[in-house]
Amino acid sequence: MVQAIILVVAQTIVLLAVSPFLVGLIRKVKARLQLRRGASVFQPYADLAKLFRKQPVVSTTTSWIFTATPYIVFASTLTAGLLVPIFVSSTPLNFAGNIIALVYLLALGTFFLMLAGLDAGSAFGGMGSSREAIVASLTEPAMILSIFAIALTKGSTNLSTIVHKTALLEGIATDPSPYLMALAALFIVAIAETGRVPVDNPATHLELTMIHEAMVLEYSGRYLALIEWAAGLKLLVFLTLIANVFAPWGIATSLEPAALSIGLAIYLVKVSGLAVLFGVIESMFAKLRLFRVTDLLGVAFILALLGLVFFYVLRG
Amino acid sequence: MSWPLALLVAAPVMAGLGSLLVQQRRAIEVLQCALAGTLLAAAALVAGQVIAAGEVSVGDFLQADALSAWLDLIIGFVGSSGTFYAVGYMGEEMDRGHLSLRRYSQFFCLFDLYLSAMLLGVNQENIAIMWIAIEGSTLWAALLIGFDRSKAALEAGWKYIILSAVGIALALFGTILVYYSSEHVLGVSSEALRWSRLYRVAGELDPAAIKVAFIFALIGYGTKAGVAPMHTWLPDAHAESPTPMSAMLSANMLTVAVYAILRFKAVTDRTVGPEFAGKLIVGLALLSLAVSAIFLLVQRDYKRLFAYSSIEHIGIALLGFGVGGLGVFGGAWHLMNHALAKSTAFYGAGLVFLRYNHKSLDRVTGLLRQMPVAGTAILVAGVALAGMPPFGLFTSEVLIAIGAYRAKPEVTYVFLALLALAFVTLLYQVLRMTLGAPGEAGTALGRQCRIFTSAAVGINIVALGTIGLHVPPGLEVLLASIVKIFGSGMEGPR
Amino acid sequence: MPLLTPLIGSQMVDLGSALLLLTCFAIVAQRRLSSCVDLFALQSVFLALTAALVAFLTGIHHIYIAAALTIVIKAVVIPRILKRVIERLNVKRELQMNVNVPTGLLICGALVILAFFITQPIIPLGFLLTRDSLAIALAIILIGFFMMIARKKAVTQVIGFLVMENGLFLGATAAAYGMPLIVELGVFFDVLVGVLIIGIYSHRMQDTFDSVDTSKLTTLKE
Amino acid sequence: MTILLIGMLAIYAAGIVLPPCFPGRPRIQNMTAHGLAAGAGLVGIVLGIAGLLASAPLTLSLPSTLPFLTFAIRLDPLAALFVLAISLVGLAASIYALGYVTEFYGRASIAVLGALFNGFLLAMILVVIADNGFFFLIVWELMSLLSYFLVVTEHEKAEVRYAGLFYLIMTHVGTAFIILAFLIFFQAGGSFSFEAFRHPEQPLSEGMRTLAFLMALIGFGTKAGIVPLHVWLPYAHPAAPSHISALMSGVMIKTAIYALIRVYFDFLGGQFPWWWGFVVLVIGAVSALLGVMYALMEHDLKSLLAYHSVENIGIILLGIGAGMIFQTYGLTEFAALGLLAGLYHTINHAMFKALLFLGAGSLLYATHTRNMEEYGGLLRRMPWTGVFFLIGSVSISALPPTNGFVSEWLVFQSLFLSFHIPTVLLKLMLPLAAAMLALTSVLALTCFAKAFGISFLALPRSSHARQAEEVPITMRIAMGLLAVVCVLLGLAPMVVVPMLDRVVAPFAGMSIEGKVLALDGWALAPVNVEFSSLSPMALALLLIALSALGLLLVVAFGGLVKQRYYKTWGCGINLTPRMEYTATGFVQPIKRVFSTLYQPTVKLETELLEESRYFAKRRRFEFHIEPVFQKYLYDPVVAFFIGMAERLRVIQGGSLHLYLAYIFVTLIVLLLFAV
Repeated sequence: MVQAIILVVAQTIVLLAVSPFLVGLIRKVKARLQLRRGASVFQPYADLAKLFRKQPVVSTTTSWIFTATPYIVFASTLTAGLLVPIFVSSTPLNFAGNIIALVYLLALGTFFLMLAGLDAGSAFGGMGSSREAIVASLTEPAMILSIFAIALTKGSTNLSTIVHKTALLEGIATDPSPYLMALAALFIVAIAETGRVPVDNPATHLELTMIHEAMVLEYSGRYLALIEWAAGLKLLVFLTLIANVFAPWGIATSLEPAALSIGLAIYLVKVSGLAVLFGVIESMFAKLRLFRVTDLLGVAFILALLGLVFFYVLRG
Repeated sequence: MSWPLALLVAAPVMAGLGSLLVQQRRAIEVLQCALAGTLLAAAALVAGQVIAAGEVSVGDFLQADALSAWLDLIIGFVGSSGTFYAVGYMGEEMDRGHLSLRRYSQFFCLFDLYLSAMLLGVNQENIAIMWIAIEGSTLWAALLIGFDRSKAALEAGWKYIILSAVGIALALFGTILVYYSSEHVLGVSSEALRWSRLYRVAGELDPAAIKVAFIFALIGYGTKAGVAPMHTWLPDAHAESPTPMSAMLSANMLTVAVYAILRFKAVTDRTVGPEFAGKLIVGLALLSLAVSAIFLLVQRDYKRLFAYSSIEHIGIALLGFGVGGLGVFGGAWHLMNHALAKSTAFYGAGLVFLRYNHKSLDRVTGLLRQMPVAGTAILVAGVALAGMPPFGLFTSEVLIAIGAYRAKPEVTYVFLALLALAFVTLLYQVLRMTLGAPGEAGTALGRQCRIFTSAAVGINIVALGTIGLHVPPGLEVLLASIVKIFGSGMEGPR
Repeated sequence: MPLLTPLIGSQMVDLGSALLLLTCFAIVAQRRLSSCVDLFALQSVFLALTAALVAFLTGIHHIYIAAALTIVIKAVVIPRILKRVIERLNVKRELQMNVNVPTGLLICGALVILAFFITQPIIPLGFLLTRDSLAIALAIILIGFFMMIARKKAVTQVIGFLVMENGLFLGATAAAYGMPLIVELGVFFDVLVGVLIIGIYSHRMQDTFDSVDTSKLTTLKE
Repeated sequence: MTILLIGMLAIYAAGIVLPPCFPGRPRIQNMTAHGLAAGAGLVGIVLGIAGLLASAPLTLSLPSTLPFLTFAIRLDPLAALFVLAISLVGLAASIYALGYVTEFYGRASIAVLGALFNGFLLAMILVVIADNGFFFLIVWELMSLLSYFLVVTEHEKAEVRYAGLFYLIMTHVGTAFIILAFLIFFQAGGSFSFEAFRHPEQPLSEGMRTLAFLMALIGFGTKAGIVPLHVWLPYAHPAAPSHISALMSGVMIKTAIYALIRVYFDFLGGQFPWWWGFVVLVIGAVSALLGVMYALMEHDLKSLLAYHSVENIGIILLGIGAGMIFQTYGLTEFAALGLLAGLYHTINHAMFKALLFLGAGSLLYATHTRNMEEYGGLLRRMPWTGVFFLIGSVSISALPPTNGFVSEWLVFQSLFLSFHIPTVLLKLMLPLAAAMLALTSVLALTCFAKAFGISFLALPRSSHARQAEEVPITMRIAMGLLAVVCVLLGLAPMVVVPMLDRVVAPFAGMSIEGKVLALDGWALAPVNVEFSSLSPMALALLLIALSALGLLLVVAFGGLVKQRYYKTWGCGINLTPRMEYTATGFVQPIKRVFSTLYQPTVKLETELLEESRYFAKRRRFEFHIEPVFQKYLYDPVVAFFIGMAERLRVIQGGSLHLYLAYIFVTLIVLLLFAV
């Protein structure tokens, strides 16, 4: 019991600590690829600290939803994060919810962000919310299917179980094709959900292009801080998902200190690697028009479906 | 010797001639109200006696078995409420100066004679005298339909008299044929025309003759019952005759014609088996349903609307009798409920007509707000006629569906489909009339008219509601013995 | 009576019935209203004679009464009424019909055959004496019915109806040896009242439409 | 228990009879009618729970004088569950009505309204406890009729009359199919008692069973509002007074679900060919998706909710359909799970849909309009209603840890178990259904982000909204009650699941309570902990704790700096409601993406200034979406019948000779061919 609590706290701390770093890392990579030196990878920490100290300005038109949202988003994203095994394969919160719960927890955050976007009453917020809506609604089916494709191979929808089994089997159990399909799908989903190029651009503030940024346009001070942090967390959650579900090697399957430390180290390497990959992709592609995004997500859906088909066809 | 039976048949005659003689409004009103009471009481008593004794008679002249008693109840009840209504309605016409005292008393004379003719017809064992009585009712009806001397009324009356005269003539030939084939068995005497005798010896009658006889009877009385394709006079007559008469036409006369058909069917079934008559009746019944459903859809006149609904319901009842077995129960039950509901509907329609002085369906809306009594009458009757619980027509229709399903499932499919169509078309119009905001103002009704008509409507609705979901104990016995008359239905092994 | 054996008797009844049928055809062919009425009267006379003959042969006496009534009502009273109506309406002849005369006659022929065909299985049942008259009665009924469809004037329709009635009566007396008296009387009464009512109606129609061409009565329809 | 039952029925009956006894005293009529209804509701709740816990079903029977009709009542767990749901919603609706009905004083007869209200509730209760086919048909039709009259309470409005008529016609046609289905059972059983339906004398042939299945599906599907038989629903539910809409959407359409389960799992004994379940599954998926799609395009709040009823019925059918498929392949425990999931969602939907309709009613009460574009900023003016509506929205959007999420999660699980099925087609179809369900639920989320956001947030968009005030206490109590129930249903599966298990067990032939609940009830783990698990309570606690953590971080890193209030930046102009995003604008992207379904027609009229063609004086924009089903499915049928009737008018041509000819020809034909 005590052990479980310790693990949970540790996982919380890791998530909170690592997420800004990844944001910084991606920015750095992009800067480099654009031949700029760019800010330090630890800049996001400074930003957060600053934002927490700044005086927040709240629109007079808003209701309590506006001020409550940051906390809800923060909490829901973090909860989602706690359901994913990061450096220990068997998370104590395994029982609290499976991967569907994770998806819907993220949806909870999205829902309140949309409300907040509408609450300020400016056109930008509404625009952001409505765009977020279409993106979310197209990602979700693809996500469910891809997850299911993976769940099948392990006969479980509990992340921890999946990861644990995969890790113990030292590699991919069955033939790789369903996995690859699902991986590709989940990758696209991750890009969309975390609001990255080519779907969304976290760096822009042009009303023509922005989605996530438009929703949170009215936020400032500590509220913005919480939301930024939540965004970082969401990114981390998805990277972790990809890393640990598809390549859980090195994750601690037991609770020896050695295993734990190794697991943590390898985990950091893995997510950093993925972050770099994200950065590269962001620099390679141009942002798509909103109504082209649908095609991309359609591809994701088809991939996930193919993964499923392959699984059954190959298994017979 | 049963006094109530004699009274039942004689009272209308006396009242009618009385009102022709006294020529004085108050007196006529009193007379008619007395008549209404008498009819109700007498019918009830007759029914009671029949329930107790199974069969009652007045010497050689009047006999009543369960089926007759059933008809007595229907005619007696609706007749009495109709008399109330007529007092109110014709009184209003008179107050408005559309009617001289002479014609007023003439109307009631004819009205009562018409009632007694029907009552004579249904309490008669001798099928030839039954024919005479029904022919008599036809003739009185002809005069009543043309009573208001407008062109339309004349036309309707003319069509009615010609068509039903022809029909009734064919029925007579049917009767003659029965006699022709029965006199070998029963001898050349009026015994050979007694229904109960025929029923007993039906087995020995000549099938071929009986078949032809039944066809003639079916078409002949079917014409009077408004069975398609012989129904064509019905909408005109119902629409153009004075409303109290319209109510009596569809509540009583059609029922009596059905009764006549049933008498023949009972004998035919025993002679040639139920399939023969059953098939014919079911076919015509379904045709009637189809025709009525279609014409309900394109109605522009609210009295014609209810007229077509009568065709529909007569069809339903006949279907029940045609399939036999449980259908017979349903059919009889349907006839009674329909009589109540349809007369209620016409009472309402009459009030509307008195107020607006036109029959155009499109111009009538918001009755519930403007004329609560008429609105309620039409709404309740409409819902009942559409076949919705808690009214008996729903239960009877379900029972008939059951009977039909046992006999021939495919009949049930057609039946339910047509029912649904008729439901839609009727309720569409009825709801349009009753709901919504009132249209034109019209002329308000006099106090006396309101009292009498409301009384009539009230009686009917109460009755309709009380017998909706359960058969009163006594009637149960009647229904049971009616079902026994027809033996097993089409589905039953013989 | 020796010279009137049942065989001859039945021959004679058949003859009477045949005459009735003949008059039917005559009426169908006839355009002049007044002569239609006359022919009807004639038919009624034949009918009465046939009935009387049957009564005589079978010794059922109340048929005499029926025969007498026929003479009185159908051969005298009703033709009178009709004549008066015709004079009052001053329509002498009927020019256009729904079915022209030759076709009409052909159809009537067909109807006669039909009648025989239908009554075929029933006839053996009948009394030796009056067998075939049932078929003829049916034929007359159908022809009368057909007349009501074919003719347009109210009067001719009435005549058609009366022809039907004659057919019925023939059926009742000749074929079935007469209905019980009470029935006969009732039937007669009804026929009389019916004709009276029809007469009333045609009067009123004359007043309101100043014509009795019933094909004009088409205002009541869907 | 018998006492409870009789008592409840008696109180409802009193509620029908008493109100008209106080003519001209609307307040007293209101009190008596809805007070009694509330009392009966309370009794009903107790009865329902008792019925669920009872060891043997409670049966009562009253003979009738009509053949085959007995007023038989049977309260088995399935019936008890629905009695419970109906009574709960009924209680809330009655309390709500106490306040809401004051709107109608003088406009409609409160006595009639109240009597009908009680009658409607009574009819629904009887529908679910009836134990005789004939009796069932009677109360079923009564339920339709009474609800019709409630729908047309405001019958001065043409659209209300249209809605009512449409509803009445559809439901009656549905009843015709139900009658046919029952006749099939009757033919085999020789009696209308459900017992005979269950164990017929001679077993039904395969063809007959299939026929019964289809008839029941069409007949009850019409009432439930499955696509494409749903068209009446978005008209009728909004037209009714809101507490009635709550009853109709919340529980009336559920009686159809009850009947479907009764017929399929009880009468047909849960023996199906695989394609039955497949059909139900597909219908469910399509209904769910199309329902929410059309809901998105609605800006009349109540129509929007009505379309969501279609969606949720779809979700319920997904669960049941999955259950049927598993049943076919003898995977009993999964079958039980699917059924349980469906029932769980049925109950949840009853609660939150009723809550939402009551909320919509409060908005209507406060603003006198149903058009969302005229709301806005109401959360500040109507805080309570706002909170309750938010809870409803979160539940219907299936967001954790609410009840909507729990049941939808269970449906997902039962769909995911498809890999146990032998046939590949179904293996693939069920996950696809799951994907459609995912799409559905996220669209629902969007829809309620719109509904809540546009209605309650930002600036008031009209004078109506500006003058809005919080609704009376009774209405708030009612909504609060349902909101609490929603939360509890979500957090306490350990209470709900065993009850549902008692309902399902008889049909599945096994109890799966132990298989669904884990960690002594604190978590759901359908079929085994390995496969999947969910603990709403844990999630709830986590969410709270971590929000607290967020606050803690805030304090830790910056201290609670005092926040400044300032008006929203409107690009340099003062912000006006006209600048806000409209509901129409909000869903525009979705409309565009799915334009193939909506086939939107956009009309833009621009009136330019005389001086220059670059400045518009006035712009008028309107867009409509194609009501596909009505246009291509229903209108043609109506047109056909009317056209046919018009053409057949000649039959009644008015010519006497023609009429005579009819009789003549009939005579000849019959003589020639019938003899």
